[in-house]
Formats: sequence, C-alpha cells, structure tokens
Amino acid sequence: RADLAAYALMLGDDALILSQRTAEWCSNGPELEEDVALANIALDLLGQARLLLTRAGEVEGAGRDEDRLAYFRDEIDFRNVRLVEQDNGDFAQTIARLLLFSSARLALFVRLSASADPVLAAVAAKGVKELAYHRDHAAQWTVRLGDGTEESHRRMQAGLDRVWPYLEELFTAHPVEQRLAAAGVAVDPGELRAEVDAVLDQVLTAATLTRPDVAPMATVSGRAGRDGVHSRPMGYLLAELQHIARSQPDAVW
Amino acid sequence: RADLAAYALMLGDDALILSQRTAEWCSNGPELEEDVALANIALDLLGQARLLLTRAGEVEGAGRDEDRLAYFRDEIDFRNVRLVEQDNGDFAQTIARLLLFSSARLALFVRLSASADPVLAAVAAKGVKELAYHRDHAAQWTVRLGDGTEESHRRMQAGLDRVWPYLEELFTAHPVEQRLAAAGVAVDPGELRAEVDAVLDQVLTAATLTRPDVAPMATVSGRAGRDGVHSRPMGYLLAELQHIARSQPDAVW
Amino acid sequence: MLETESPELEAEFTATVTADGRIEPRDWMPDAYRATLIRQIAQHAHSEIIGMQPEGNWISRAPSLRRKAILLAKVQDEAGHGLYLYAAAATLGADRTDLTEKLISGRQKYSSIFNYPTLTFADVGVIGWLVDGAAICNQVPLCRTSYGPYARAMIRVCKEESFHQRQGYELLMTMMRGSDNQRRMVQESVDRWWWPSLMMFGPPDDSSPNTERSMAWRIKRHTNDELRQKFVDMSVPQAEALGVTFPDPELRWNEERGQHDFGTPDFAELMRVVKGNGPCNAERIEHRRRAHEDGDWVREAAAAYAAKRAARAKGVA
Amino acid sequence: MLETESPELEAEFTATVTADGRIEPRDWMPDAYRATLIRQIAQHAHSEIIGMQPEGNWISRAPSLRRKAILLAKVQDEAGHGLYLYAAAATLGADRTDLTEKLISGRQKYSSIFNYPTLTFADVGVIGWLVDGAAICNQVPLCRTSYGPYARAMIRVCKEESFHQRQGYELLMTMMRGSDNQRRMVQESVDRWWWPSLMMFGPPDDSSPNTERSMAWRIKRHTNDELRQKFVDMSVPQAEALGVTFPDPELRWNEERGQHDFGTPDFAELMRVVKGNGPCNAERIEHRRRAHEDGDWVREAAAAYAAKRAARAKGVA
Repeated sequence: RADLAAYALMLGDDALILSQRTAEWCSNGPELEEDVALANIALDLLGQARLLLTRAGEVEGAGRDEDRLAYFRDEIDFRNVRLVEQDNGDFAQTIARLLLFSSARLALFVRLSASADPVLAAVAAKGVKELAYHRDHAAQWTVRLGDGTEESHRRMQAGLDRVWPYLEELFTAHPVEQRLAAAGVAVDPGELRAEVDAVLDQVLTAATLTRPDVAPMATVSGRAGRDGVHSRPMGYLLAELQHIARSQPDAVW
Repeated sequence: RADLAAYALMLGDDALILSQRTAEWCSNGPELEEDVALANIALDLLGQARLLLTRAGEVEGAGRDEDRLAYFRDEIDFRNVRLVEQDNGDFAQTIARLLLFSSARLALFVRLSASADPVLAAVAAKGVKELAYHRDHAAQWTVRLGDGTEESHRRMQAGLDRVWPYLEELFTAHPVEQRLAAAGVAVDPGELRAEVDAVLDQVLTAATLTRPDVAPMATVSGRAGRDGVHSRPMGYLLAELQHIARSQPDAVW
Repeated sequence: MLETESPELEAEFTATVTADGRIEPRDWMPDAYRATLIRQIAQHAHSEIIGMQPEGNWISRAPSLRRKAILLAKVQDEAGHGLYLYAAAATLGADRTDLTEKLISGRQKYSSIFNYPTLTFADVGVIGWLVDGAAICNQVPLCRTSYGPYARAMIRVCKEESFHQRQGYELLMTMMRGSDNQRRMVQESVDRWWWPSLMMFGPPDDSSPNTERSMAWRIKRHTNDELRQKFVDMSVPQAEALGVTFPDPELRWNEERGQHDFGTPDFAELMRVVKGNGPCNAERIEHRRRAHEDGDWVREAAAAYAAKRAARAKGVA
Repeated sequence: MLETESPELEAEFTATVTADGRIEPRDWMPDAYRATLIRQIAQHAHSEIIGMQPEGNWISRAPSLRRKAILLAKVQDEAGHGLYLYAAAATLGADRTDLTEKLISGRQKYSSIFNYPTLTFADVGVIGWLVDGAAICNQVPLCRTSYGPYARAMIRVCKEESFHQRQGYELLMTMMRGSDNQRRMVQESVDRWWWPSLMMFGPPDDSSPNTERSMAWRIKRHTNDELRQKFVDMSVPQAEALGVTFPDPELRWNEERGQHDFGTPDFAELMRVVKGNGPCNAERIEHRRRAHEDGDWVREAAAAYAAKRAARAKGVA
C-alpha cells in the first residue's frame, strides 16, 4: 500500500508540476490559439494530477487530500522527475519538453490502463486520449519549427538539446516501480524506451532535426527526482505554487 | 503609538524589500567588485529593516518580532512604497532606483536623526552614513553609465524613465506621517522634495541625462504602497521571501 | 467590397435595423456603421485578451487545485472570446494582425477595468462577481444587436460569462464562510472594485455623445446610466447575501423610484485611466507587446512551414 | 619579466623553499612553479566565485532575517576571497579577464563540490560545517605555502572561513534543537554532503601524480589521504555533538591506529563530476557566463568613461 501511494504520488507530481509550468504560458503564447491549446494541456494535466494525488492520499490513509499533498509538502517530498520542473525557456524548449514527456507518458498510460489497481487503470485510460492529443500537438510544432525558418530550426534543436538529458529519468525504474510492476500494478518504465525512442526518431526525422547526443543528467549519488532530489527551479516553482495556501493554513477555498 | 508602529513599519518595509531586490544581484553583477558593493548595500538595508521592524513590533506590543513581521504578513499588510518592489531590470535600472531611493531616504534620515522618538533617531543617525554611501555609489554609476558608451547612455536613460513614475510616492505624506510629523516624531516627506530634486538634477546633469518627463504612477482610488496596495511584482517577491518560513511555522532558525 | 452610396440600400438597411432584423456580412451597410462596429468589436476583443492578465496573475498561486483549474479554464475562455470576436471583426474586413498592432501601439482601447491590479485571491472572486456581472449587463443586450456575427458571438460569450460570474460569486461565498482573514480579504477587494465596476458602464449619459446614434443602429440598446442603475439594483441584494458592504455612503433603496440611489463614481479617474494613466496601463500593454514580439519567430516559422508544404503539395500534384 | 635559466637562481629558489622561506613576485622562480601556482590559485579563485551560487540560491528564501544577513555576508565574503585570489594570481602575471574567460569556457576547473545542488536550507549549515570544514583542512597549510602573496591571501581567507564554519555549525545546532522536520532536514543534508565533502581532498594518494612535486615546492604540505583522515577524525565528534550520523557503515574508531577507519568514496563519481558531468556543472558555468555577458556593456561603459575622464584631465593639464 505504501508503494501504491508512492507510485500515485510520482505520477501525480509529474502531472502537477508540468501543469504548473505549462500554465505559465497562459497570456504569453505566440498566438491566441496557442494560449488556448497550452491552457487545455495544462488543464488535462491538472485533472490527472488531482485524480492521482487524491488516490495517493486515499491509499496512504493519513487523511491527506489533493490540496494537502500539493500545497503542504516540502520540496524533498515531491516525487516528480526533474524534466517537468525545468524553466519553460522559449516556446521551442517548452514544445521539446512536452514532446518527450507526452510520448513517454502516453506509452506508460496505454500499458497502465491494464493495471491491477482499478483506479490507476481508470485514470490511465482517461489520460490516454489527452496525452495522445498533447503528443500530437508537440509533434506538429516540432515539425513546424524544425522545418520552418532557420531561426526556428536552430531554436528547436537547442530546445531539444536542453531537455534531452532529462529523458533518461523517465525510463529509470525506481524500486517502488519495480516492485509494483512485478505485481501487475505499475509499469516498468524501462520497457517504454524502445517504443518512445521510435516515436521521437520519427518526429525528429520529419522535423529535419538531430537526436541530441548528450549524457543523461547526473544524479546526486544515485538519487534524482523520484527520491526528492530536484534541481534549482523546483524550489522557486513551489514557492509560487504554495505561497498563498501556506500563508492561510486555516482558510477554506 | 499605533501611528509610531505604522511609521516604523513603512520605513522598515521599504528597507526590507529593497534589500531583498538588491540581494538578487549577488553573483549576478557585472563585475565581482559590484557583487561585493551591492551585497554591502543590501546588508545595510537589511540591518535598517531589522531595527525598524523590531521597533514596530515593540511599539505595537502584540509580541511580533522582526521575523513575524517580515515572514508572516500578507501582501496587503506591507507598507513599502511601490518603487522598491519593482523587478530589478538591468543594472542601469537598478542603479536608477537606488539613486532615487537613497537620495530621498538620506534626506529623510538626516532630519529623522532629530526625531522625538529616540529609537528612530538612533536608527536614522546610523543609517545616514550608510545611505550617503549608497547614494554616492548610485550617483557614480549614473554618471559613468550616462557618460559612458552610447548603449550605456541609452540604458541609463531608459532605467530612469522606468522608475521615475514611482518617485512621487516617496514625497507623498501618508496621514500617519502627517500626524507624527506634527508631533516631531516623523518627517513630512513632502519637505524633502526640493532638496532631493536638486541632488538628482545635479547627478543627471553630470551624467548628460535628461530628467524624465513622466506622470506619477497612478494610485488605486488614492491608495498606494503605504496603504498596502502594491504592484504585480510584490506578490512574487513575497512568495520567495516567505515560502520557507511559512512552510515551517514551528521551526526555529 | 465596394461601398455604393445608394438611397435604396440605405433605406433597406434602416428598415432592417429598425425592425430588429439582422445585418449580415454580405449586406450593404453605412461606412460609419461598419467603422463603429469594427471599433467596438475590436475593443471588446482586446478587452478579453488584456483581461487575461489580471486574473492570469493568480493561476500559478491559486490556493487549491480546484480553484486553479476553474481559474485556468476561465482565462482560457477569455482567449476563446477574443478569438470569436476577432473573427466577428474579420467579417467586417478587419485584419487581426492589424487590430493587434493597434492594441499594442495603444491606438485602440480596451476596457479600463483591466488597468487595475489584482492584489489578493479574493480579487478573482470579485472580478467574477462584479466585473463579469457588469460586463454581462453591458453585453446581454448585444446578443440582440443588429450585426449578425457580433450578436451570435455575444450569445456564446454571455453564456460563458454567466458561468464565470456564478463561479466568482461561489468563491466569495466560500471565502466568507472561511477564516476572519478571508472575510477581510473579500471586503477589502469589494472596496477596491466597486467604483471601477460602476465606471464600466461609461460616462454619464449627458457626456456620452455617441449613445444616440448607436442606439438608432441597434448596436447599443440601453444608455450607460440605465445599465449602471440596473447593475446596482442587481448587486445590492447579492452583497447582502454575501455579507459585504459597498463603499458608498449614499447607497440606499429609494422606495419612490423603486430603485437604489447611489453616489457618483469619480469620472475624472475614469478619464485618467482611459487616457493611459491608470495603475496598470503601461504594464498591460507591455505584457501584450512582449508576448506578441516573443512569438514573432514562431508565427514566421509556422508561415514558412505552411508555404513549404503548399509548395511540396503542388510539386507532387 | 624575463625568465633566465640559471643554475644559481634555481639553487637560491630551492634553498628558500626548502628553508620554508617565501618567494615573492619579483623573485626568480621556475616556469613550472609559476604555471602550477597560477593554475592552483585560479582554480581556487574560481571555486570561490562559483561557490557563491549554491549558497546564493538561498539568500532570497532564508527563513529568518538574521540568517539572511549571515548568509548574504558569507556569500559576499566569497566574492571578496575571489578578489584576493585573482589579485594573488595577478602578481604572477595572470590576467583576470583571461582567467574569467578560461572559467566560463570550461578550460579551467573549480572545486567539484559546487556541482552539487543545495536542496534545503539545512544545506547552508552543512556546507558551512563540512564543505568549509574540508576547505579549511586543505587551506590552513597553504597559509605557510612558499609563494608569499598566495600565503597572505590564504591567511585572510582561512580566518573568514573558520568564522563561516562556526556559523554553519551553529545553524545546524539551532535546527537540531528545533522541530522534527528540521532534524530530518539536517540528517538528509548530511547524508548528501558527506561523501562529496570527503572527495574534496582529491583522489587517493596513489593516483595523485602531482602531489610529490607540489610538496617539494611547498605549494602543498600534506597528501590528500592525510588531510582526508584528519577531516574525518575532526568531524566525527562534531557529528556526535550535533546528533547526526554519517552515511558510512564502515566508519568506526580504530584504537590501534588512533584514527577512524572509513569507507572509500566513489571516486568514479568524482571523476565524472570533474569531467563535467555532475548534477550542476552546466548550470554553474552557464550562470557565470550569463552574469559576465550581461555585464559586458557595463564594463565597457566604465572603461569608456574612465578614458573620457583621463582625456579631459589631460586636456586641462
């Protein structure tokens, strides 16, 4: 049960933090249609986060609801991968991150729809359609920017180069994932690599872009996002996310 | 007494928030010497803030110390002028703001050294030396940048233009200030205008810069920083300033 | 589209409008009608787009996930409203790029209400209740406005805005049932937004020169003061239910008139804000301009890619 | 400065160094001595400058005003140390602009410890205690190093670092007396920093090829392993007093040796971090490069203004 709560938290935190970052684009997009599209994606992810955090809290059984988990945990207790917490950078970098995340998460959710945990299975099944849209949106922009102007090609390649070191973490199985995967509850993310790689290669080829040849982002003595070891942007993101809620712990919203 | 506490809070919040902004330059300055100088200024202001907030808490008599006041007040309870909370902008804009603030605050502290309140008088007397240094530092850079290269001239003028609308607030007497000034405890900031204007004109002339011809920043139906009505950057500044303290309300640091 | 000066066409136009009929894009219309509509629709679209900022300011800090989702969806709806309205303006021959240019250069206006800052999360609720409420009072009559595409856009906009208004009011209700500090926040926010909301109906009728013509054209259906009165009468009981007061000592029920008496907003302040000197005018335009300019390379890339694809398709065909 | 190959000069140099005398800037010295010193002093200066970042990360969020002041003053001291050390390097003919260029292009290194992230405010205390503690172990002997300006800079640096170390330890003491969560933070931070701190003494002696020559030149006075042992022996009782443990199951007192036994740090990790693939290498260099480049126009302006003034002074003279 502790494992299941931890796993729901990992997936929920990924969605929550990426939603927070994506929502930063609202009123800042390159065109109105993109403000709408990115807000949609942020809303989908927020919806996934709420279901997963709620599930984590229920399984934990300590009375923590989605808000308690989102607003009243310290940085070292967040379980998201470091990819999602990075600053947005320019539009190309945001698209690059979305392409990586949604490709991996879609592959995961397709498998997770068959989870032995009915709640995870339902969340995943619902998320599949959303993530397919996110991936298509990211892929279309990757191609458009990669095969657009000289500047957009350069920026799209730079965006990919910047986020690619964080890809490995999406395929690295945490002991919790390994145990739950053995029990048919979770998916071993290592299994997703080949499928995701193929998708990414296809998109990059269509976009006339090069697969970045970069080392995976180092861990801190083997610990990374899933162990609560985050990167510099995370603390500032949480300060903004949590400040008002923490300021009024006795309030009702 | 409520007036005295409110007044100490106004001056203390000015110093605290400008210190916070100035410290953001630490490790980001254009040269190491400037990292040191700006850290010094931030430290001086932080020192002033601590004395003033402590005084405000004592006079208020509700058991709030400097940390309670700095970390556990909401945005609408902060009493600083809006000038100090603005984003740093580039180095020129930071210098422009420092020039305006330190010129006005120096003129104020010179007079406040004779306050009927012995604590305010002592804080002001100590601050005079510090602020004289801050003003000199800002004035020297204003001249250097104004009379440096074409780019630095343009940036310095733009920096002045950007912060100048907030100057008026430094000369606008709040009812609290008016009452305390009548009692010989505070200084009516309106009295400082001529002196500060003369200083600024002198610096701008030496720097080959033009005094900005801009309207004062509008209030919200007459309310501004001294009434807790702040501008967009303030909430984000407080989120960062307060997040860790608010996250661990039972902690001892 | 060639403008033909023709008494018959003009008579037909007037007849349609007077009979509360609809003018459609292909119909003849007077130049001044077209110009007035373009200006009004564009300003309305700009207001939706600029209106994303004051509330968007709170998305990242919304204090519960449910409120974050509601707020994000609302701001997204505003972008959507902007899109419908730019599309309606396009049916009159106005180009979106050109309208955007006019917005960020300050040549076209947007609703002055968005030049006030959002200082607490209560502002999100109060904007929903009072600002959207006032907007709805202004806009509901426009669902029957004489220009078809505008009227249809307004029907959709009004429906969503009513939804937003209820959400705003519900947030305030929840906050008023919460902590003392929350109640204080709500009252403080109401104090700040009440007068600016009243000013959303524009200057008093006796200094609103274009009202008469706009009413004849059925672009406008009630005078500013009529709508303002309606809004006050609607809001007072809502404030009572909520447990807040409006900062107007002259506000009281007038039994004789069957309406509320209320004080006069500071229209000099309104004029200052309209002229560009509100607390946030510079910030709002600057934000929009930056977003637009930061997106230049993206829009160029999309256009370049579309052109390449078209060329390739042609090559294949 | 002309380098003269002269057996007499070399003999004099060796005699001075062997007698624990000081070499001063105007004295003759071997090219390799000069080059080694420049590299070592520059790396040390770079470490101070890069070292501002991990702690600087917490200035804006320090949870009490007193801790904020202490931290800001400490980071400021690090900038000051950088300045003394660049000045010492300058006495050997090294140009600061050139050294900065080497830093931001990655051609010169800095202490690998600063490529680890600071995740909680406890890290501020642990860096003071362990990282500054290890630095002091490394640096105290350098106060007697053979090159005069370097030795004098180190005296000042060491004095300030001891002060920082005490402040760090005092913060941890305070936190350990605080809430459960604070104690958890301190232990978690110690767990992360212990091994990287041990690696600050460099690779084991048997794979540290330059140690012997540096010791002969009195640039180095103890081997890496000697210093590492000393640091462990010093830290264990401090950890006990604090109430934290080190994450090393092999750590125990060896009665026979009169020293602690301890496990072997993961030197493969050290090599990866040195080679550029630590968790923060890219971020640290990028930060420094950005600060430097953002300041280009300021430094240019200062130079242009100084030139103008000089020209005017000349014109007047």
